[in-house]
Amino acid sequence: MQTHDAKRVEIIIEAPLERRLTDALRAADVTGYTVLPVLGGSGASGTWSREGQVSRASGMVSVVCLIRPDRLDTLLDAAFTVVEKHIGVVSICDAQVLRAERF
Amino acid sequence: MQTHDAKRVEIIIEAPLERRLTDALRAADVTGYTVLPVLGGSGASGTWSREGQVSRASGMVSVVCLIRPDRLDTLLDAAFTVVEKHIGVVSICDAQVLRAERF
Amino acid sequence: MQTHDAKRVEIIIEAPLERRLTDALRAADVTGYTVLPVLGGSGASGTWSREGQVSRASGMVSVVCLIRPDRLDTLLDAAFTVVEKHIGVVSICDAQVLRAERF
Amino acid sequence: MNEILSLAADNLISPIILSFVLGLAAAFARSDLSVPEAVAKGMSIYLLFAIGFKGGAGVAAHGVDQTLVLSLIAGIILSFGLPIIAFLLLRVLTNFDTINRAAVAAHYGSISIVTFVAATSVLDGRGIESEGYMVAVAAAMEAPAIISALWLLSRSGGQGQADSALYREILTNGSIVLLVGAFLIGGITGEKGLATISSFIVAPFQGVLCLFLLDMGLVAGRGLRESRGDLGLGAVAFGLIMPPVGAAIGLVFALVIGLSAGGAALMMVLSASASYIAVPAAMRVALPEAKPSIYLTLSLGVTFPFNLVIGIPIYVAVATQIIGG
Amino acid sequence: MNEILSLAADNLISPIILSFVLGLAAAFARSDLSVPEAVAKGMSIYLLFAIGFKGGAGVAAHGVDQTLVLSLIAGIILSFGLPIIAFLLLRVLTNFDTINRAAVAAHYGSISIVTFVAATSVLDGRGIESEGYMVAVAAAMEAPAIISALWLLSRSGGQGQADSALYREILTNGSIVLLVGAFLIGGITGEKGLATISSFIVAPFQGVLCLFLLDMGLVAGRGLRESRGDLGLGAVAFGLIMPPVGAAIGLVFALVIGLSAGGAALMMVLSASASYIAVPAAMRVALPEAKPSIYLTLSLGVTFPFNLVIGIPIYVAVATQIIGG
Amino acid sequence: MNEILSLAADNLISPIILSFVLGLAAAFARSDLSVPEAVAKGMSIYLLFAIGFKGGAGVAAHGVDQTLVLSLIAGIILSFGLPIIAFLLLRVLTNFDTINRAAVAAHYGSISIVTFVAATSVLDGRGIESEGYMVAVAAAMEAPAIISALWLLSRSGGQGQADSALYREILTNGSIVLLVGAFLIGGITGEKGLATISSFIVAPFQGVLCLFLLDMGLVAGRGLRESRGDLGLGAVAFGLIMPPVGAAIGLVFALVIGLSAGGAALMMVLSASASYIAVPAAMRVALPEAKPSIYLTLSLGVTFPFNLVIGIPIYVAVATQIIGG
Ligand SMILES: Nc1ncnc2c1ncn2[C@@H]1O[C@H](COP(=O)(O)O)[C@@H](O)[C@H]1O
Ligand SMILES: Nc1ncnc2c1ncn2[C@@H]1O[C@H](COP(=O)(O)O)[C@@H](O)[C@H]1O
Ligand SMILES: Nc1ncnc2c1ncn2[C@@H]1O[C@H](COP(=O)(O)O)[C@@H](O)[C@H]1O
Ligand code: NA
Ligand code: NA
Ligand code: NA
Repeated sequence: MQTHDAKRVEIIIEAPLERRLTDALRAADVTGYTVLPVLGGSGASGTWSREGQVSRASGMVSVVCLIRPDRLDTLLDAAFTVVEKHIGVVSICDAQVLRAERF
Repeated sequence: MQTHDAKRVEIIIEAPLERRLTDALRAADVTGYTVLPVLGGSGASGTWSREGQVSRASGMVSVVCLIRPDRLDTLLDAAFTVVEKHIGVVSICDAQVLRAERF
Repeated sequence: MQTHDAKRVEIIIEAPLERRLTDALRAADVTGYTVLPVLGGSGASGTWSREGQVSRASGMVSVVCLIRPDRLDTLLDAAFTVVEKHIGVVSICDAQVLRAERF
Repeated sequence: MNEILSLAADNLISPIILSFVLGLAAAFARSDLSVPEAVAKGMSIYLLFAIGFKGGAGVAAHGVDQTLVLSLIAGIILSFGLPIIAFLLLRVLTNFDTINRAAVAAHYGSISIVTFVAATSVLDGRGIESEGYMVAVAAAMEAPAIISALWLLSRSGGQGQADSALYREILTNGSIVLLVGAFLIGGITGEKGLATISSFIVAPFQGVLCLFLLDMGLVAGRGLRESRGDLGLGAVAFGLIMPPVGAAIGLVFALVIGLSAGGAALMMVLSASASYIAVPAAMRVALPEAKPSIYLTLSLGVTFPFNLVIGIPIYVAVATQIIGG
Repeated sequence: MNEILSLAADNLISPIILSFVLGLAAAFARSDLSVPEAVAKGMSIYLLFAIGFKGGAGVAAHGVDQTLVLSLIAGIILSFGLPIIAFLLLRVLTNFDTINRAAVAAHYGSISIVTFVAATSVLDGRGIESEGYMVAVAAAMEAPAIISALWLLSRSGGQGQADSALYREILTNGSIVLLVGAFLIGGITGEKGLATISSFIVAPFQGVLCLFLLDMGLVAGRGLRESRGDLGLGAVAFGLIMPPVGAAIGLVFALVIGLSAGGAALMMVLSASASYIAVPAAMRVALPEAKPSIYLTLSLGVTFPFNLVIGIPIYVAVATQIIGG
Repeated sequence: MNEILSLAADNLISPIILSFVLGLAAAFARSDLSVPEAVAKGMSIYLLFAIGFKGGAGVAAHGVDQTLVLSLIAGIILSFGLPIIAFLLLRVLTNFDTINRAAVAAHYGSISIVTFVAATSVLDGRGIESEGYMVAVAAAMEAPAIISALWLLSRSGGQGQADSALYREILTNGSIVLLVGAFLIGGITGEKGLATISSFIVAPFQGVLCLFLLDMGLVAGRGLRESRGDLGLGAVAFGLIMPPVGAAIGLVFALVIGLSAGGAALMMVLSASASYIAVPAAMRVALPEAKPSIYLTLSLGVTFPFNLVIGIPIYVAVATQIIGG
């Protein structure tokens, strides 16, 4: 089956910043992304869990973005403005996608 | 530690189609997959969120499938029959797995 | 934008083992990881779903870990002690990360 | 007329309507207020179980007569027939292609159970009795409209993705199964069963309905905000005209069958309301090219609020005026 | 006998049982009806809190006597002892290997709190009083069976993965902590505390139990469908024989201790029921090679329905017949 | 004094407090007991809706007077002013940098709605009336403290990330919108509206509060365990001293305005309590460098339990003593 090169970017970011991140992505014309829930995690600032939480304050979401390789830097620049000052983990994998016309 | 080549396929598909996708996978003898929830997203057809929704209509799930490289095309063919006419994003990454006998 | 080599490890493991896995990771000095919920799946031991479940017994979680390539084996060894005897799928992808100082 | 207006005003300032308005307002103000998906589903399970059970217990108390069978048949005919009217009306009022017209038509032939629930609570508030089996009629009206709409599409040369798996899914749809199941349980255990659990399914019912409508307001408001532009004036007009048209046809059936004033009002409500749970999911499978921003917004953003705020009091007033309450 | 049958029939057409049957039926019909995980957990928290609190308030009202201590000891002995009987019975009836036999045995020595809750609601319905501290006995019976089963396995040359972390987890298991904690709160705040929150934990209790059993029917039905073939006739026979055997032994203990008829019925129910929350999770850690499709299906798919529908009315009838209610 | 102690003891053995203690204990024992996030959010929606609605219905029943406006103004002044005191106190008691001091100060100027809810339930239990519009004051006090704290920081040469989007988010925050919305609905529909849904929002209220506090105990306990070491003795002292200081200032305002004893007690509670929902989320955006392990632990782990167990009965006692109940 015919596939096309793409990049898979995964941004794990604090939930209160989600809207800022997606606004920044859209402002950079990155309109395709998917948001996944996160249950908990651990990092330099300790361990956390969403269980029983009412506030969004202590929690993260994972934003997954498939994008054409030549658009990657635009995406990273946009994401970086939000992630820079905040807690967030950005990773990029090489990927292949079906139906490149969608990206 | 000894690892083995594999492909990691991620299919983000509309929730009402989930059963059709997994049925198609199993029909193609792809019996190993994991389904992750999705909170929301954005694409050509706009932005959506699962919050407060009762119907499965507007929502997606992410189906992750680790598979031997030589079985990839079988998987993609099976997935494509379902994804073709519907909204869905299919991406493939090169991966390594422990315990290849499981795949 | 400047990126750095890393490995993205994804461990899908039975929920009752989650604490054992993260304890093992921390014992191996792997303090950065994120836990994602899983809705259901299929494998050699059949199909399952979290819907309506009260017990954690039949359910899995996905632990995602970004790590420096040279630390990968430490992580895999730690994870393997837990995964070995139990149901669990471990996959590794090559990745790039922003802000390497965080890893 | 005057009386209708005063009833409408009365209806307007009930906690139920105002909760919906609060949800709408919060969504328009871009508040992050939201009800978790699991809680929304939990409330809908509660409402379906409660309304089904009470309907069944009502039948157990008053006995079954032939009107039940006639009402079920009427419901099925309406669900098959209303999409045809909707389909034609959409051709007149909008420039949607046949696929989108078929999708919308399926929604309006089917029913909205929350609109039904809100109507029963208005009837309760006015002390108007209704036939308990109307919940069974509601269940019977969920699915036929989908078949009807797909047939309309194929007649116009279009083609859906419907297969036997889809029909199976529609008929074993969770909300139908729960509604019918609870109706049967209520019918079997009767008044005695109702007494055991009435402090769960009767007493807090109105309050849960408030929170559920708050959530529906949030979802409807967000949908309206998102899909701004996808609906023209013609489409909005359809969303406001189709309910009274459906209600009028429902009333005729109710009169022919000989339903009570309450039952007739509910038959009108069922005919006037548009699905927003079962049919949208079926449409994603059967007509993936149809736009949710059209059918969902019309059903949830235009017709639902219209029925809730203006429609229901009118239907109740008309039914009681004609049949006598 | 006749009376027992009529009680069983009575039991059968209660909203609680029928809700469970509805769930089963929906699962078999492959309906997509489902209760969100969070809602199911929320309901189980509610039920544990309510039953624990009411038990504690009951003790506060009637005072503590030495029977409490004796009952706790009896419960612990039963939980240690019943797995031995189950282990032997499984060798006779099935060809499971020792690991699966040990895993199943652990489930049957432990208890199912929903079965207990359903039994208290049957007692309530018949106006039969029972000792409030039976919920403490229930809590005490959750864990010992696991130790016992692992010991049986090691005696047979097998080896589990149990470590001190596991024992810690079992003892601080959420359901035990909540049950015991609510029991203590009920005991400390007494009738006055109960009065403050009785419209939350008493009035809607039966209704919540209905929805919870609907969910359990769905889960049990899906499990039965999935694991078709993993259970032979012998295993099913075990799932039906072990409960009355356990109940009979529980009855003997109850008579020796001198429990009331209601208390004896509950002791029988605890002995007859099999865990499906705490023990399965412990088994995934301790005996990963044991098959959930065996132990979960037996516990939730065979024994639970048996106790719910047939077992409980029989145990209650026998206890009242022998002790006098 | 004696009376205060006996009231405190009374307060201590209420199901509400003990549920919180149970949650704390379970967390310290590392139990896996947990309330799903969706259920916790669902309960908080219920509590906000109920308390807002009842407040509004209370205003509808007793009418509006100028004290409402004065109380709102007082609340806003307090919310602006208390962070200044907190900021200074923190400089004396701790060695936190200005960013963390500003973040903590924002929390203490704002309010904790659950502390408020717990206080109203104590007042209810003692039959002490209070002004219904105090819930509006609570809403008014949520946000100003954030502005005040950011101003304090900028005066000390620091710099937050606050922008207009943040202020918009704070003002349209879900809990403020729901509280104010429900207050308005209660005010519009009045006693009649309350009657329709009182078996939902009044009867089970205390029970839901118990389970919610159980959850808060779990979250607070886990937070305390995680952040051991981040709080020094000085910080803990701040968490215990700031509430009575705030309460005293709140009392002065209440006396000047002429609130009833119940209203004064609530004003004290609002001033004494510290936010743990809205402000922490705002701080993640505005002051990402501030440590949640400091501000959340202080607010939820130190001040909340203090107010719940010791503070509220004292504030109520003092208010009734001075104003006369
Ligand atoms: N190396 C990592 N891999 C995956 N997730 C991480 C990693 N480091 C941090 N995270 C996530 O980011 C959150 C905040 O990280 P930190 O700021 O380091 O405490 C953690 O709780 C994790 O959810
Ligand atoms: N490039 C992308 N990367 C990640 N997810 C995407 C992408 N494009 C679409 N999606 C997901 O697929 C859904 C439907 O996409 P669309 O059909 O383009 O509206 C979106 O709401 C996203 O959840
Ligand atoms: N090849 C695979 N790809 C993704 N997930 C898998 C795969 N195999 C197994 N899993 C997950 O691991 C669980 C247990 O697998 P198994 O032990 O093979 O039944 C499954 O239910 C899936 O959630
Ligand atoms: Na209709
Ligand atoms: Na047992
Ligand atoms: Na305050």
